[in-house]
Amino acid sequence: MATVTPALDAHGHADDHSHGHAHQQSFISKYVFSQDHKIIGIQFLCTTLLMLMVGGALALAVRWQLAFPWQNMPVIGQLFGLFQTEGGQISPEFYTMLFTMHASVMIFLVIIPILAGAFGNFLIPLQIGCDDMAFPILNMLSYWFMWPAMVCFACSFFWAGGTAGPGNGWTSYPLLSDLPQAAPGSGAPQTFWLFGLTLIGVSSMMGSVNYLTTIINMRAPGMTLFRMPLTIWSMFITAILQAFALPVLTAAGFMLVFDRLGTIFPTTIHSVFFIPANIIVNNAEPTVGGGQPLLWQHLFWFYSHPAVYIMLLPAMGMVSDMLSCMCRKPVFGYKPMVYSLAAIAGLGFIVWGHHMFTSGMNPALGMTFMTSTMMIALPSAIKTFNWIGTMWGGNLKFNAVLLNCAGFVAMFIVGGLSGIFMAAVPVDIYFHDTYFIVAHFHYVLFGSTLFGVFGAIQFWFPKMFGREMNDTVQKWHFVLSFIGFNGTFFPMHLLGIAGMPRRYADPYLHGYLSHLLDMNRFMTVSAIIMGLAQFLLLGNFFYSMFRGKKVGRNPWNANGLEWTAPSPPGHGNFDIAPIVYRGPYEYSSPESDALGQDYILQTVPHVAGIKSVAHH
Amino acid sequence: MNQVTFPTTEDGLKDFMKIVSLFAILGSILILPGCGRVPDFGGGAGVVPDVTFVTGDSEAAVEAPTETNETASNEAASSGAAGTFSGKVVMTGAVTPLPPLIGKGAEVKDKEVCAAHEVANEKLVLGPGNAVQNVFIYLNKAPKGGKPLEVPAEPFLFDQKNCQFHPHCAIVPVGQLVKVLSGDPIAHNTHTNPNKNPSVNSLVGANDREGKVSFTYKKAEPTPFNITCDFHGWMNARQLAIDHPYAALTDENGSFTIPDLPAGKHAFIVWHEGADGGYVERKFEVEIKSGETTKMQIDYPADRFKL
Amino acid sequence: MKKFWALFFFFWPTVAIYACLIAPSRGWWFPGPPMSRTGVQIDGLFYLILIIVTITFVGTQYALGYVLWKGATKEPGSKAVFSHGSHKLEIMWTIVPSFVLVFISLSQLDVLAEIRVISSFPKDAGKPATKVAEVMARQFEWRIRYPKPGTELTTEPSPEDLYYVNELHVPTGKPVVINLRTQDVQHAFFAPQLRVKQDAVPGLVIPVWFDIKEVGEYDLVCAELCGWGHFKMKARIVAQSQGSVDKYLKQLEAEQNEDGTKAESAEE
Amino acid sequence: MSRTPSLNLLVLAFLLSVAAVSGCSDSAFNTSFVYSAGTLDLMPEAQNGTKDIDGVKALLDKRFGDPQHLEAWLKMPVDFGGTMTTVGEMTTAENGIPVVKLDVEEGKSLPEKAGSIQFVSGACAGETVEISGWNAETGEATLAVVPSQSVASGDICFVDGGTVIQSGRVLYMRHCSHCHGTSGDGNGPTARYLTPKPRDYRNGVFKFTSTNDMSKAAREDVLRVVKYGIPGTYMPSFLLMTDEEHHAIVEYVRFLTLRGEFERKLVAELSSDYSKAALDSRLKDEKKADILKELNEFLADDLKESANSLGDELAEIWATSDSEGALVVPSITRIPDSSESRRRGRELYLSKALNCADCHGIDGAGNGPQTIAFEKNPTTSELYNEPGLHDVWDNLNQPRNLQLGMYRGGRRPIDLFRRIHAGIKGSRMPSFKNTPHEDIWNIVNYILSVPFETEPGGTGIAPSAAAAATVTAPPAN
Repeated sequence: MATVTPALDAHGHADDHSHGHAHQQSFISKYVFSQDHKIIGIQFLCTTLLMLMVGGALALAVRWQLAFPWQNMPVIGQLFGLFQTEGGQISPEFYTMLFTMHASVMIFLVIIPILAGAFGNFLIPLQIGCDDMAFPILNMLSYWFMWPAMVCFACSFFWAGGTAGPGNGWTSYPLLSDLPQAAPGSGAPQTFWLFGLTLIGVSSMMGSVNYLTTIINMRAPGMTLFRMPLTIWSMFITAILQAFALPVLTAAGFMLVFDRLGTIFPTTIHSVFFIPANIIVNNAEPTVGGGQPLLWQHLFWFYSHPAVYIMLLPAMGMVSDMLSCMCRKPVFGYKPMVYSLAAIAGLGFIVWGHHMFTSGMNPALGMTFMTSTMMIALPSAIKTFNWIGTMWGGNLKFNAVLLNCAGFVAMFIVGGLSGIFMAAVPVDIYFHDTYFIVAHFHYVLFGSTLFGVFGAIQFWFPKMFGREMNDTVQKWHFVLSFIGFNGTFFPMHLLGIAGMPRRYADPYLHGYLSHLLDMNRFMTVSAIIMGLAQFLLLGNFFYSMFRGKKVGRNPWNANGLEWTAPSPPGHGNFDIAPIVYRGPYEYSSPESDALGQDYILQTVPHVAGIKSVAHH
Repeated sequence: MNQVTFPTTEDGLKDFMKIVSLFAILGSILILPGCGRVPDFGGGAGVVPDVTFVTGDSEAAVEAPTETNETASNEAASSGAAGTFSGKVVMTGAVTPLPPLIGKGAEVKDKEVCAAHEVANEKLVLGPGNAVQNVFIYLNKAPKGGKPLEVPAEPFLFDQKNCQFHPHCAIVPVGQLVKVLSGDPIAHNTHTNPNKNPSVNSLVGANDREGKVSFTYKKAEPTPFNITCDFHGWMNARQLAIDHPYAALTDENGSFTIPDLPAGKHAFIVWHEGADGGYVERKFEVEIKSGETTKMQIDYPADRFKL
Repeated sequence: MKKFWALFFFFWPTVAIYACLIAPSRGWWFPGPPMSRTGVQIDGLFYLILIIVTITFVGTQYALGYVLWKGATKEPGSKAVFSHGSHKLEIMWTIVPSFVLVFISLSQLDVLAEIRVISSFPKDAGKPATKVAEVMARQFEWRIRYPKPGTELTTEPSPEDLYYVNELHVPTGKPVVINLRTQDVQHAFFAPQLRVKQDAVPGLVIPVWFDIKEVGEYDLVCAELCGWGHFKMKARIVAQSQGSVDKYLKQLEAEQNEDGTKAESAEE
Repeated sequence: MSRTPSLNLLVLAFLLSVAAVSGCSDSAFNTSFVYSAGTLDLMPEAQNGTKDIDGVKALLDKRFGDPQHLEAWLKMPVDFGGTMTTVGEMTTAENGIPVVKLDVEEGKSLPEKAGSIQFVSGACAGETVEISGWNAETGEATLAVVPSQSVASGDICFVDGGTVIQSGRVLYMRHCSHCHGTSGDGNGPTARYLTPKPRDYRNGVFKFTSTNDMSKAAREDVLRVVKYGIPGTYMPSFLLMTDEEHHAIVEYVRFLTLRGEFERKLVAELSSDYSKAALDSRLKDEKKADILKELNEFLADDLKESANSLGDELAEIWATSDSEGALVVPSITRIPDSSESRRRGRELYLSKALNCADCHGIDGAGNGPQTIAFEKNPTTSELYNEPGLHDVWDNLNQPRNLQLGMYRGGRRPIDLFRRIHAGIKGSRMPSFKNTPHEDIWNIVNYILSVPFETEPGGTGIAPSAAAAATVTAPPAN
């Protein structure tokens, strides 16, 4: 009994001796090159939040061009002093670089690292009740490998004075990305970009190996697989996805690099994996080779489609945790949630072809990919229904965490449903590479994942810093982001239906699109609102880090193991090695009633004794 | 039973964050009118420029040129006071004559024609006592009281033989017909690179003796310009188009004569293709006395010559 | 305040649906009715999916709003329902969607086959549809190559071919095939009003067929990022009667063999 | 103490929105025309002149203005838009508002609608006045306001002047400037990635013209390039613009070209004596003060005069180039395309008398001996760094590979005839105007058959179409 009291203490005061091990560490080894999963997680979090703002700025520049084509660009136009004699207008090739880098930054430097890197690192050991990751040094490296990657991206973007940079889209299809003369920035910048990509791959690969090992081997006694929080399940499955999909991308990346080096060392390295013969680009000599550009698309999407789920599953898991806590109610259908996660991951490997319906791929393949893609909507649907089921009849706490989770569900529904249009090949033939696609994946990646992340940041903030974030500001942030987001991206569906192709610097050249200018202006304004709103998050984040209200171990009165540790947990996390007696979602259960509260920590042993004590 | 307590915020924090968030909206709303006025943007494609019509020239300026010409000719008619300027150009310092461009039978393009004879390097042609041939001596502007230019009726024949232009250097009055001939059984193309006149780039057929290619210079050139044949990179010639009679080219003895100069001070340009930057002298001051011949030697320091 | 948030989640899907409802009247919808047979089919399938999706959207979004509303109106201190879920429900909402999804995907197959499978390309009066032209995409324009009138289109150029740029003339009322290829990087042949889209892949010659119902001019744009000038690839498909197409080609042939002296004599 | 971070955040948000808004202010990023390298090589005094004496820059700007305020120099052969009229008589309506009777020269007609008139000559030259009432038949314009000065009859004024050049500027900035540059210097932001480089109009040279070798480009030629693009380069086709748009762009290109060429001519007047280099060498035996005095005199009278005569010259050559006379017209119709004619064509192609193979190679692959020879820059007579032929823009400019079947100046027989007859201006391709037209036609027939030869450098007899694969599969050189 006595042993569990500190863990029970709802407004618990962090005990000093829990920090015992931390004393002899120097600042560097403690906060910079730290091997402590918590510090690494927080490092990931801060880095990715910073990158989020960078990617956002790039996005706003793109929006600017679409709303005010060929007008001088504020902020960024002035920052780089671009094209003075052109009146500071964005030049078309710079536009291609803007959207390319926006996607690259957001996908590889924000969403993937913030989920797996930040929350995966911080939560896995805490939630499965071990003192650290299986391979702390590997863990540290996985963070520090992000930096060379960022340097590479920076090089590729600022090569030749800020207006170079890969302009081939984040998918960088050959030949555009393969022949240096094919496009501005297809030279050195594209190579840098590919190296950056590879380094990111290395970083996530280190991470996923670590997560897998830790989750399999280091769970606390009693933490059976089906007692794991869904966060852990999602991280586990994500790690599997990464471990299997990444090598393909890395291989493809190197094939492309070799093709490209061919133009530099024609005699030594001269592969032509993706280069067909007799292609004349930019007045250069006709190409020699018998390569096939479609090969890249297959390899790339074999990674990048699973990658979409890498960017989504962890958010799903975390949202399940937060929802059940904020509704004071068990997750509705825990096992179906787990199975559907697994199903999504499994199917995720056999649907990549739906990115290539118009690519001239064999129609028979198209049919199979269509069916598998349709099927992947099923587990997603199940999860959605379960989330709603979780909220149903719950004792809802209307704070920003709940709102962000509800936002997540709402946006995920839209993203999921719009996906069905694209899964159907004939309809996709029309929608392929229009703004409908853009709308779809922004609803999934921003609408779902980021709103989930916004919630998660606030939810686990107390565990990270021992202080809480300001809820009012988070609500403001939520409502502004939500309105701004929908204002920006919902109209994109309509643009797509109107047939507006992606990646057009000036769609209004074309008669059938010219009337869409006003709508684009509206979207840009919404985007600016959304962008400014993010300053609230940052402000609140850093303000609360130092000035937020101090809280105890379990401010949310949640069940998970992490809440039995001090806030913030010292080196080694738990002051008593936790023993797990039940699943993480036993809110408002009879047992908890017995304790006279609506939650019961996983570590509380269900001995009859407790009940009897309660009865006296 | 202990209720779950959710965070309550200190007021200070609360209202400051409210201000900021209001600001987020305000800022973005500011941007709307700011950028709504698309046509008013500085630069960019949207601006409709305003157009003002200009005649460009003030009346005085328009008449000016004709007027001066008249005066020039009038005075020339009236004033008889004129003298002659003659002399020779000599290269001073250590001089090494240039080797021929192409030796007899050398391995060059169209050797059967171009290497049939030795092709001398005419960039520097020296006469006895290091006298320099092909030096241009001229006034850059018609002097007050000078004679008008009389344009010879017969055309100036510009020949080429054995992949070499003949003559290598020439002074061509503005308005005189230039006929390009060829004595070679192969094609040449005559490519002029003047500064003020339009450039000619025309094929000269094999053994073209009647000069199908012909042209005239409409404007005086500040300096002699280069004429090349793109088929035979080594071929080049120099010509000076000029609109007054006061110009001379040194002969094989390096000597020259410019007659009928109005009395008074004159500043001659002394120009040679080998000289660094072209000019041997930018302003060679000469005092011309009426009825006399002013003889002078112009020194051409060897170190000014650049290969 | 709780109620406000619940209403907020009722409110936004309502706005979204309203936006979609007024969209067609505002021109935020398809660029005109489908002008080809496959276009009609594609639109049909789109509306089929749209209906299913709209029902699901409304259902789920309002369900979300509803549970939030219930939570908001719950009197404070009351206990949450303790439930780990329901098997019946799980099975129900697994079976139903799977049927719907399978139905959707099956409904697509024949149209897909007709559009893409070469063996099932439509016949024109028994014979395979005529290849009217080769469309060669390049950065950043569409180069069109017609066969000399009265001859067949050869895969590789022949001396007498007729060339034009950014304007493709095709006969109406019957299926026609074009050879789609690219001179440099990947492009995509996208005719919005015809609902036709096909990538032009370097190294491949891809036949694309469509039939245009009405005489008129239809946009032709590029839908695959092909470099900085991607958006500049503005072209049009001119659908005419067979007669006027022949006339056009005759005239094009005349222009192509223009030797500069006819114009002269015409003036004199 | 809980205020300090809040203040920082406020400042941040404030700066952000201010930056955003300031980006939209009218003054930011005014577009400007750049001056040519030649101008910038002149000694500063020559560029800028003095307070009351115009330097090169002032002389240029007064006649062409800047992208926000274009000057329409009347003598330039450019259709600036609007109708030129002369004031007949000026009456005053009872309400004191003046009514101007405008006469248009014969042949021209007054526009249906009119919004404003701009006086070009007379007391209120340069003044633009709104029109409240307009009668297209009589040409009576009721002015909305009273002009500042008195309007005398005979004053020249434009009705709705400058409309064409305005829309030309707008279209140019949207479609062209990112490659060709705001000032037509072929140096826009995109240009650096392109081969061949976008045309620099300022030499007044256009390569592919229908006019004879000594003429400039006709409007028609520029129009053809805009409409059909240049195969094998990044110049795309702008076919789908309206005729008005095409016209506006062509006129604006002419405007930029004339501006550039006028600048070059001004510089040519000064460069030999007043360039920075000349100054250095002159300072050896002259005093700076004397040079400046001399310069100012030169600027004050000589250059001021020549500015006008130069303008006239320009106007004349560009106007005549646009006339029938300048057009290259074959004296005989095309020789029918026969194997005999092609064989003859190939003989001529290889003959020493015409030397085609020197550059284009014996099998037409554009790899003749000249392409590996180092050549001199004709003006500086210094060797170029890389072997091969160079154009007047000093760009490497290799002869066309005739096997590709890509004809930049157009693929019609007449186009090829003109390429040969007039040469390619600005490039090393000379004019063959003295070659008999019959021979030229034979060569044209041969060249058109090259892509379809069975084996490279063959007899030029076209095989059956099936064997024509050489178009897309030329032998890699």
